[in-house]
Amino acid sequence: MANTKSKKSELTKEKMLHMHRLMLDIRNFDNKVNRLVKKGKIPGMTHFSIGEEAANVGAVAALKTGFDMITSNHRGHGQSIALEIDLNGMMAEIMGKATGTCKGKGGSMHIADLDGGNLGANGIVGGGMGMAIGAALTQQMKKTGKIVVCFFGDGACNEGTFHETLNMASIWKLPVIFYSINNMYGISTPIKDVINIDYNYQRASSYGIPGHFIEDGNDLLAVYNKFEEIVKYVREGNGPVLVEAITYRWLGHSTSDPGKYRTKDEVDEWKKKDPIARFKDYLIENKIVTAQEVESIENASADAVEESVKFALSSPEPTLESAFEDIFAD
Amino acid sequence: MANTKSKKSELTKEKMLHMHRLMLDIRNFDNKVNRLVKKGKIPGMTHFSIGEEAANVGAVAALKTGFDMITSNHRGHGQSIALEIDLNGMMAEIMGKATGTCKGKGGSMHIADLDGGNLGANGIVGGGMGMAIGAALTQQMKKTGKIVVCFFGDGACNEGTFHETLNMASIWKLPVIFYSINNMYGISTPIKDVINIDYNYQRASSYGIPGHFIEDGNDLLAVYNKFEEIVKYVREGNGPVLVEAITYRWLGHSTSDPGKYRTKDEVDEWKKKDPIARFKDYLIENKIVTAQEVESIENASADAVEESVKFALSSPEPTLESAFEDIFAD
Amino acid sequence: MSVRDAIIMAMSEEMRRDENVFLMGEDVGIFGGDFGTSVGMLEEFGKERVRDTPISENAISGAAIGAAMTGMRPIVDVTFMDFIVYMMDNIVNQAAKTRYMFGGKGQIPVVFRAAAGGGVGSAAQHSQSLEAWFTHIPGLKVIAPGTPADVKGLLKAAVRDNNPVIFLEYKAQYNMKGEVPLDPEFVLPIGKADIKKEGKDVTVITYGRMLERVMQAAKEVEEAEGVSVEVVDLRTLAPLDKEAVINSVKKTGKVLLVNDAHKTGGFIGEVAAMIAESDAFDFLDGRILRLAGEDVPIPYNQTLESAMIPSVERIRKYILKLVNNR
Amino acid sequence: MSVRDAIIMAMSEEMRRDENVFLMGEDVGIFGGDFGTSVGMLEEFGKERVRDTPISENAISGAAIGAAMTGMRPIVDVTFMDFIVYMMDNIVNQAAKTRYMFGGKGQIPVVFRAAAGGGVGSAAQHSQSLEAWFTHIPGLKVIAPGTPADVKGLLKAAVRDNNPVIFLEYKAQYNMKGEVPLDPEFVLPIGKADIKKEGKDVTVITYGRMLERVMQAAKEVEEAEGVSVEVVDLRTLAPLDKEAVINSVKKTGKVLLVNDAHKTGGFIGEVAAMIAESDAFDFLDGRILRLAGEDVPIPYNQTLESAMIPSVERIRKYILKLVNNR
Ligand SMILES: Cc1ncc(C[n+]2csc(CCOP(=O)(O)OP(=O)(O)O)c2C)c(N)n1
Ligand SMILES: Cc1ncc(C[n+]2csc(CCOP(=O)(O)OP(=O)(O)O)c2C)c(N)n1
Ligand SMILES: [Mg+2]
Ligand SMILES: [Mg+2]
Repeated sequence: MANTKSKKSELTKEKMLHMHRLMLDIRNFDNKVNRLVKKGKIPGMTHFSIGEEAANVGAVAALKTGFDMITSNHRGHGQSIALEIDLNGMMAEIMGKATGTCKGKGGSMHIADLDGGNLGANGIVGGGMGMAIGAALTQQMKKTGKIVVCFFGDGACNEGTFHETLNMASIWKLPVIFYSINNMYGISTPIKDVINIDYNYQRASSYGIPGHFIEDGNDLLAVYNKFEEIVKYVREGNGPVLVEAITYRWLGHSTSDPGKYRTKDEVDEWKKKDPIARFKDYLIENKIVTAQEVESIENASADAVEESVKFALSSPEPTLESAFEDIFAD
Repeated sequence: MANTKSKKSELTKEKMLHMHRLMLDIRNFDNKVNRLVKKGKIPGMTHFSIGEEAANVGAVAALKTGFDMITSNHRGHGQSIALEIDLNGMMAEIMGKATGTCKGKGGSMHIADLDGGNLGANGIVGGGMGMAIGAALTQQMKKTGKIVVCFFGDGACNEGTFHETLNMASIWKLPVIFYSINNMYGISTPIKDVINIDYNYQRASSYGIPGHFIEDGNDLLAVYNKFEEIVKYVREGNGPVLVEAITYRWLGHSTSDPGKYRTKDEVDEWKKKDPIARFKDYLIENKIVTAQEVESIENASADAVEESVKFALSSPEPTLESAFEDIFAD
Repeated sequence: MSVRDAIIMAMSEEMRRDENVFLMGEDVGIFGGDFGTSVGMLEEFGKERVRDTPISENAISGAAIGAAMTGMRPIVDVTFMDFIVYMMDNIVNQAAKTRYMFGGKGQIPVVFRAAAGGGVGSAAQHSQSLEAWFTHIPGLKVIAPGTPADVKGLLKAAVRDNNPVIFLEYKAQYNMKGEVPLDPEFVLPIGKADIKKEGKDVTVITYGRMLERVMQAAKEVEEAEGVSVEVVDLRTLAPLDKEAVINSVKKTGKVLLVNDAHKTGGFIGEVAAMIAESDAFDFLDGRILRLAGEDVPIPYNQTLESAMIPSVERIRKYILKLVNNR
Repeated sequence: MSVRDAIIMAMSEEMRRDENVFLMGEDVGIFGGDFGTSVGMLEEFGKERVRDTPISENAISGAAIGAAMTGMRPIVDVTFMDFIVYMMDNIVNQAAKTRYMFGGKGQIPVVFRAAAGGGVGSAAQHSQSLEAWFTHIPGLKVIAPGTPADVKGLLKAAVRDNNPVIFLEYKAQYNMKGEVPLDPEFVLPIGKADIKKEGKDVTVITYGRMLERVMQAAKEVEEAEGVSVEVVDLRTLAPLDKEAVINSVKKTGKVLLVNDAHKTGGFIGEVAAMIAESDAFDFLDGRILRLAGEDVPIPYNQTLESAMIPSVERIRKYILKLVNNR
């Protein structure tokens, strides 16, 4: 049972395989990083996207890659990879190497890919929301036709910046999609304990904008289809939208999280809703691809991640002088 | 025509006369301050409550004076007077005298009356909202039975603190009434240009709390009756409420305001809805009081304000040393 | 020309020159800015480029930064500097650090124009000079000019700079008058102090609002007591023109620093410390004196308020104290 | 006992002593705090007094202040000090100024516990030491202890103080161990520096995270080179114990100041300026040296990160530089 409620997709086989590959990349990449953290090869705080692959890939896949833009947050691996960042550079960055996306100065929480349209992960909850509306303002003023997707969590919806930026985007009709990935917790805090409504997407009404709900954010095509519709609406100049997708993070909040705030049962229940396994089943059951084809991209993905680790491990450390560079633009 | 839609009030005559007196005090006090500003006797920025008397007095009158609490904002004269602050001290404060409510150190934007339950005006838009929920938290933790009314403007509803404090108050069921006095402008900016919904009270839905609307905030009894109902609800432990009343400020935003953003016609139209004249008519037409009785409190009010000016003018300036005092509590 | 008009001229010239430059903030449009610093600009540039905002300082600063990252060059009217409290994440955690965190990618050309200081009877929440918060943060430039010409030349430089700039204006000095070059290419260098007056007996280092008083005091002690005062106007606080400071101190051996911000933790403390650790120390012939705003919230009463900020008279006294070795 | 346990002990003791004291912040409850500084407290004190909040720093700080004004004594776990950007209005414009603006009425007994500094590989937005922002604001007390015992004694003092206190903890030092008095009445005075080591050749002034390294460096130069170092641990930055600083400088004539915050505008600059304008100046026999965090956003790479903060080795070098008059 493919366990997806989505209507049969009109997507090309290539696109679907590509999306599957990106989900695999996220999964493989983060599993790898997690192992490297445990081995002490990676410092600092790393937040994983495992379990949330469909919510990320489905959204980004509805954009014009390399044209539209996103802002990301602390849990940004999934978004970066969905936007097809160079995995070698990203892995090297997380290992703090000179060849990293940010020359080893940013790390997991600051992965950016300005050329690819990713205006950056962010260590501050809500920190990317202002940037997102500003980037959207530029597109509007310059009439580029580009749109911006602003990624954030469920917990971030209680930051004041959520309120201010949604309102400003609304009154200015900015081409921005506010996208809350609801994994049900902000660190240890259940979202239901910190809002007094069912879902944050309902707050769209405070700003006179549409609020959309993706009940099953682990259903890749459900996410994709909803985003396709929203992207069209926003690109046509109708102003911003707030959308929320339900999903779950399989791992702890960050690298060290005893996880006392949720039960093993709950986690296991969600693992059964694995977005990747489900999409694989869908592809095969609907005879869109063969098991061999899937297997081959599974291998390719695993290899690419292995490759990125090799690249990162063999990359040089940044020089001491480099710490003093890149503060100011000329 | 008394031009009030309110049901005939069950208030005592004394209470009604008292409310009328407080509205007169606000009017007289601010008119006086305005004249003193023009004469150069008062520095700084002063924000007037003229035109908004009913919206202030009607709300405060539903509280237990000297028991419940309020937080106020830059346009706080009306609230302070409604809470029966000592007019002499307030006038002296605005003139910067040693005998002022704040020893001349706070001025118009920082009038406070802690004993009277006024936790203070505030120079920062939204600045009092955090304090309001904190004060309410104390009442809840200490089970005092007191409630807090948090006053702010229409423009303040776009500050992030609005969002954060309403949400926190809601999830904690704090005994606080968020009260937006909508005079249709934030300085020069029409509220309709900076929100994309009709009214801010509608935002209550984002926090799962009741939103109330007082369409005619110049109708004293309408304000009072609505507040009576809300105060009861909040005092019973049902959590916070957001309420909005429509009114209008007759004068400029602050002491120097060329007023280019609104027409004379608009201002004149609103002056016809004078809350004081209307309540006076109501009192007399319904034979609650005689014209003489009203006249006598009119005189008393004018006298009290005159008296406050005399008091203030004859009060000493604060000493230089006093500037260095009162920073820290022991 | 007044400081106010110099600001309007600087912004207008830059907006004519570069279509990416625009102004945003509360009441910058028909109201012409809380301090009248955009009067007439709505008429020339329209609502898109003279952009009124909601009362949402966080969103204002965030939108400005995002627009700057993607090709625009916004100028933000913060109005009272005290309200910058609501912009701290965007300025400090985002704008100042983004380029560095991204390994040198991206740039954020944005100017935050903030009206600092007291002197208008607006009490503690409307009178702060908070430049020291920003000089402490790598990645920000901080400018605090003290004459109408410097305001024009440096505001234009700020707009043309590719980095986030905190630009201090002084609400007490919007009406201050002075000569202002009309040349639209009159741009002053960021990071260069200006010796506003040469002298040989004593160095007074200052910036922003206090420059006017320092100049007056310098003139007075020179005329009355024959003391030759060198006035170093820092103009740019970050980056700081250390060389100009050190050279002047070496020359006179006596130094007084003046700012209107609270003394403790104020920016002149940093300059004093910089001198005390530099080779200029060896040339010092007396303590490094500071004269600054008192360490109290600004009181409302205007007599008290004035007394909290260095006056011409006190500056004069301190200069003489220095010259007479206390 | 570790710093972490000292914090838990201090808070728990105060909460047992006074029912008005409570703890609030993100994930202070079942999670036990981002840095484990409230582990076990939910179990003892319950949800009301170990109060998890939404991710709403503005509301958290505002609620704390309002509760403090009306009779409670909240402790706020800010977690990473960098997030204090969202609390600036409540701390600076409200808590610090309210009593003054109200002419001496009301008081705001609230403690903001903020985890400062780098050292854990969390990059530029999670590594700042921002104490200088707060020492600049009259009305705030700022405390930055460097040993487990001082953490306990001063945190208890902060809770008992009737004013807003910014209390710095160092994320790199939560596991640092030391003796801690178990007496629940062990409370240290706010505003008193502590001479952590007497010496006669040179004074090193520091606080917070750097104390440990300064002590180590002092020990090393003493053993290896026979230099007698006096270590002045400020502990409280505001109010500053000027007397202790000045006396030590007078005694040794040589002074080095060390902090981990960015050098430009860092708090030791203020202390340097204070010395340079005091009568201790006349006792100085050499420049006032500063050693501080570099003026760059903290990089992620841990080798670079470490290099941005004064090391024992560099402190040692600076001490020797002073002793040998460079
Ligand atoms: C302003 C700010 N406050 C707090 C934090 C600490 N923090 C990091 S992630 C996080 C939880 C965020 O929850 P959510 O938005 O739901 O995202 P998720 O981690 O669940 O993906 C918190 C509180 C932060 N980084 N920034
Ligand atoms: C944080 C902050 N931003 C801006 C201001 C400047 N300001 C003072 S009053 C005001 C308008 C407030 O509008 P509203 O809330 O509707 O209150 P009203 O003045 O209309 O009563 C503004 C923008 C301020 N004092 N504080
Ligand atoms: Mg979450
Ligand atoms: Mg209004």
